[in-house]
Amino acid sequence: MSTPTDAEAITYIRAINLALDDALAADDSVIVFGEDVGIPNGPFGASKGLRAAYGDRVFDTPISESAMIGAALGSSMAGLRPVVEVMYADFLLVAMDQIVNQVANTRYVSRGRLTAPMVIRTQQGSTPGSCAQHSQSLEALFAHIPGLRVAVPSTPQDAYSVLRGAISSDDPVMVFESRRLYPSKGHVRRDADARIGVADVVRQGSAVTVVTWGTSRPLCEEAVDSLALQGYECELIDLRWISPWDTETVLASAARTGRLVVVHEAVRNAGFGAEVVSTVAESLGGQLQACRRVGTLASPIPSSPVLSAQLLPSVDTITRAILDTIGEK
Amino acid sequence: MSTPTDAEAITYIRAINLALDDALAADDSVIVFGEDVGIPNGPFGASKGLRAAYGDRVFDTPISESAMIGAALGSSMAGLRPVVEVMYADFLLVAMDQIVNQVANTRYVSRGRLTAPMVIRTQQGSTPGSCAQHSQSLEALFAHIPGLRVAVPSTPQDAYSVLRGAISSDDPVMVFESRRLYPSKGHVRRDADARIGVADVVRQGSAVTVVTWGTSRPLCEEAVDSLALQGYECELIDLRWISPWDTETVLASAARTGRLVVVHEAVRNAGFGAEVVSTVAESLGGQLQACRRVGTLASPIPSSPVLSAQLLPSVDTITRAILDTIGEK
Amino acid sequence: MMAAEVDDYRDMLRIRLIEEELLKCVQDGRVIGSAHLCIGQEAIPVGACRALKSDDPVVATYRGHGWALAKGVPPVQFIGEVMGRDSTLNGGRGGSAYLSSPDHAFMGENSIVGGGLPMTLGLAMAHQRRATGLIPAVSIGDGAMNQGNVHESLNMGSVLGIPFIVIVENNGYAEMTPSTDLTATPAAVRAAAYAIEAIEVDGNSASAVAEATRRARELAISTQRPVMVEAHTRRLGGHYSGDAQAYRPKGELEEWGRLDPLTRARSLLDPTVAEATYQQVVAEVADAFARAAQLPAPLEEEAMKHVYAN
Amino acid sequence: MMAAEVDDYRDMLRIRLIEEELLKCVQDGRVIGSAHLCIGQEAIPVGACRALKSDDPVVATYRGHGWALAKGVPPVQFIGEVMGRDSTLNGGRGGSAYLSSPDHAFMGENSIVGGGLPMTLGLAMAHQRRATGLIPAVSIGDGAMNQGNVHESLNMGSVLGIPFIVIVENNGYAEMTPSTDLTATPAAVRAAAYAIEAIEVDGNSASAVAEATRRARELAISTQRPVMVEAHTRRLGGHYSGDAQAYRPKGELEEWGRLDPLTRARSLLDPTVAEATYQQVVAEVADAFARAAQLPAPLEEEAMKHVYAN
Ligand SMILES: Cc1ncc(C[n+]2csc(CCOP(=O)(O)OP(=O)(O)O)c2C)c(N)n1
Ligand SMILES: Cc1ncc(C[n+]2csc(CCOP(=O)(O)OP(=O)(O)O)c2C)c(N)n1
Ligand SMILES: [Mg+2]
Ligand SMILES: [Mg+2]
Repeated sequence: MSTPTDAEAITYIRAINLALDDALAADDSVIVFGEDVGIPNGPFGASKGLRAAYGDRVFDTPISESAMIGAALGSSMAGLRPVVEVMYADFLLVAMDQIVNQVANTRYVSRGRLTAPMVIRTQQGSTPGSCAQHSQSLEALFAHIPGLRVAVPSTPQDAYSVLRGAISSDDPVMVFESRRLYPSKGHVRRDADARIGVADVVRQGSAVTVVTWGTSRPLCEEAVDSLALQGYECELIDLRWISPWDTETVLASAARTGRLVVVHEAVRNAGFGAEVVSTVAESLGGQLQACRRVGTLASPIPSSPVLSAQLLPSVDTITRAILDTIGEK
Repeated sequence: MSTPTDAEAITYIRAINLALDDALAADDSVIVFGEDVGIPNGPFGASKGLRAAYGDRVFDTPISESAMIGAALGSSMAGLRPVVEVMYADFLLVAMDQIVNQVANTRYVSRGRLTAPMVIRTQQGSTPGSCAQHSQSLEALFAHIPGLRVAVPSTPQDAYSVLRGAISSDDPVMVFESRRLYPSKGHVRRDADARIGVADVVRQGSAVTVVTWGTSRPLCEEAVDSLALQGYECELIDLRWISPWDTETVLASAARTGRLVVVHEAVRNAGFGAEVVSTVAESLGGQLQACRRVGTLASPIPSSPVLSAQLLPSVDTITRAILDTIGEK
Repeated sequence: MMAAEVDDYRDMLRIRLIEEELLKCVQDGRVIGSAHLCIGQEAIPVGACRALKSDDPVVATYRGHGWALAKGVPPVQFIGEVMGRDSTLNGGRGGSAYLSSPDHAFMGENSIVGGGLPMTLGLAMAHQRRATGLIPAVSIGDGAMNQGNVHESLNMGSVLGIPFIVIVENNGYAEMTPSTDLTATPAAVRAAAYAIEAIEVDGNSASAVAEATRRARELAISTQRPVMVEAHTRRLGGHYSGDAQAYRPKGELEEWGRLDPLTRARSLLDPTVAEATYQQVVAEVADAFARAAQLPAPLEEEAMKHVYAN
Repeated sequence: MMAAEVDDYRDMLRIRLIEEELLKCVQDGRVIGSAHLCIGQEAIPVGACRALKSDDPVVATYRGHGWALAKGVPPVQFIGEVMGRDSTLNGGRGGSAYLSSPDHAFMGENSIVGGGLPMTLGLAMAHQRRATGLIPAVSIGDGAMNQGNVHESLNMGSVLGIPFIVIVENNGYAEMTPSTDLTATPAAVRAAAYAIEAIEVDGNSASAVAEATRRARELAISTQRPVMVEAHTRRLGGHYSGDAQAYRPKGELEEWGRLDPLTRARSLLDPTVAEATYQQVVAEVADAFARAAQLPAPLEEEAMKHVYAN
């Protein structure tokens, strides 16, 4: 396959494709599978060309997510490094036992004698017209489970680096990609830092700390950039990983600003934003002068974009939350 | 069946049994089913005598939790009020799609034309020797899902009232009981307030607000009572319900005390305690002088009680967290 | 007999023309999102709903437009729902892939493969206990036979003695992969694993499907168990509206097209009657789209309603 | 032949005596928690492991003590693990119901019904790709046949051509409910739904199980698919250590007891050899318990180790 030069901007989905390609080339023990992943090149094209290039190391499976996750688990226990694709995060739910009761316990219960160096790739979030069963952002459910690593990349570079880092990791990693951002473009350096759990400080500022990840990052950039024009300098941090997450960077920033806004597309209530706010509140006590969470309102996502727009985070709701924290003393 | 007089103390599990009995007697549309629920009287005795009393309205199912939840969903859509028992909360995970993608969406997506007035009863928590797949406290996963109601009762009275309230509710309710507390005794008034989402203020005090639910309540009582002897008057609130939860009571208390400790047995990281802390922090801003969460450390639960004791909340860790918040200015 | 054949043709044609227009709507932006069309499979919902009682509850998949229409959901409201309007179905909440209309005993599409089976078991449980005499039916794809929830529901229905009908629409593909690559044995063979009856039928003939469903309904009642109907058909379009179908073997679409159930249904009719029917449905569908387009947009302030009872 | 029969008796007896003592341990508090014993089913793990290669990975259920011991896990460490000591297996993390010993190709018990099937498929996938020549085996109960993950794994193994062995221990019960009330058809009948071979065997004869497993292993290799062994047996104790078994029909235990595989195995031996073997195992087991009791308690400061790689 032709590979992009570092100077060329590529799409998020192409960055995933490239990461899989590079991982397959680098390590014989990597296998890639899922529904329509092999011969049809992947439902979203993530595995385009890989079957042709790597033969049966890239293959299709029946619509059986529990068996798929188990296949990844067992093969990782026996020396392979499987990357299994689950088409939509919503479908993780049919395989939840395998992820939580099986994969996550492997290393701990065996005292490190068994390991599960596997990756579950999926994509999530609402796109206009997608129904309640194809729109959820579910990362919080997995961040609560000890033994799992969870990443939520939002740029082509991070999509590439996170996936390479995930495949090299000796722990099971769940990568939540963003379907909405698949067509977005950016430069990808294949030798960029792929360390797990390191946040990206997207903008520096002293007025307020804004923490985000995944699909919400572009909205936050827009909000923060337009507030900058109004003289409010916000610090914008993209966590990239929520398990583990970069508490150090966030705490240091919040200690400086005393104000915190956390933004994610997942339902606000009991979302991972609560963990970020709580961690900061526990650490800063009364020094945390104001905080807000922005997330999807507590509702399933309706298909109609007119309705879903009322529920999902927007540049507007993010901007208001930021101004709210600045207004408060 | 013989029914206890209000003066007689009964066990938590007997209170559940009584609630099921009373609900079956009160409403013909109630059915009760699950694994070993009918003829064997329930794995923990929750349905003792009910098969004999109510015939095939109480019945056994195969070990097929997805089909069980679906059976409850469909029958509730068609006019019944099913109560399905899932033996351990850990097993909810094999039926997660049915709960999240099916049950929770029913009312919203149909715009209220279809409803799912069903109850999922389960029990959770660690008991000495129980393995990682039989020890988890999973309420946070469900509190994140719009459309579901979630209760975590901790006393015989609450076990009774919550279950009656759940069965009368027109929404799907998940009741997380506590296996460890099944033998604990208390008085049960069958006409007690069964309103959904109302917290119980267990102790009043002005030094710090302690919020808890489920298996952790007795530990909190012990900690708070011994601190009272040292002159620290803590306000102890048992939420009973975490979806919806009694934000009003908690916010009012925290506004008075300026200090908050949240205690639950679920893993601390991304647990529902984070939602409670965040909600209070958002509301009080810098007035929240100190807060702490106590929960299970981020690890699967080992079978050995020597090890699990290192991970689970204890009177000691709760006491220290409370003193920490008091020590902070 | 002639009347039934005209009805079949008309009802199938209505589905076909509505879906063809919906495909255009997706392409030109009148429908936001995607759609999973049942083009080539219309004989199954039309035939099955002919045999079911009108109150028999039906559960379908994301490929459920034909089922909704065959259950009698009014086209204007149906189209409005797919278009994300404030329809009387779900007011735009369901959309193409997850709509329902309990007024027409259409209990809903389902966008989780196999996800509707467990709820159908439950519907059947309630109708049996309430002695309504109704028999629920659920449609799934051939690929869904490999989902755990389908397996669990069929076994549970069998051992608990719950009558319902499972219609497996074997259309040759699961998304972009040929079904035979995914499933060890055909659906009808699997019925034996659940000790339930199975009927195989030519899914491109509405009358054959109706007859099979009638038998299935009787068997469900007499055996008090689930009954399976495996309807053999061909998906004549993409998996969804945006599917370029590059995976199709050359010539397949042409060959399968010759089995188009609509062509066959039309060939059974007197040409004059056929043409008159055709023109009538064309006009009816055009009118339905025109009226659906007039339906108001959903009210923004309603977005948070009905998450809970109150 | 005599030697094999002595071995069978000895290995089954070791499991039996260890479990009988463990039951006492649960009752007197030396084991904290509960235990799911395989009393009456010992011939299955002993027979099967005789036929498997010693490196063939094995996955079991919570009722897996027999499998661990039959795979050669040292009794002292095994007992220590169940007692929650700092054993070389899992240092008390696994306990009775979730222990593993990869050194002995014992990949672990599983406390989720059917939960070990998908991982066995994966183990088999890796061994096939790595051409190790090893064939993984998984044991499940009859009740587990109704879990979705079992269905999915058998189909996927069949269509992808992955060889492994599923041993279904049909012991008459799922917890407190007779299996026949729960499962529409016996396991062996279901094999046809996955186009895989099934072998039924008397699960109370170690030699019969060994022979069946040997055939299954050959079939797995020659067909490159999963193969099922349905072993008919009887659970001679409670579902778990605290089970009062009130649900048992009167006389059942007595009747089933007459089929006790240990009685049968002993009857095949010369009485003197049998008694000598018996005494030897009694002494061995007593010694193992004594030594297990000496194992240190787990180190508190280790409780948080191995959640992640580092
Ligand atoms: C649990 C789950 N896994 C995967 C998908 C994605 N998906 C949607 S349709 C489909 C193919 C289904 O094939 P089949 O059952 O034959 O039905 P058909 O689309 O052919 O009507 C897949 C894999 C899904 N919706 N749900
Ligand atoms: C998913 C799941 N559901 C329920 C249980 C509770 N449970 C443990 S063992 C058991 C019975 C299993 O019966 P069977 O498969 O026949 O195995 P046996 O215990 O007879 O060996 C049940 C229901 C569980 N562990 N996991
Ligand atoms: Mg299909
Ligand atoms: Mg059994």
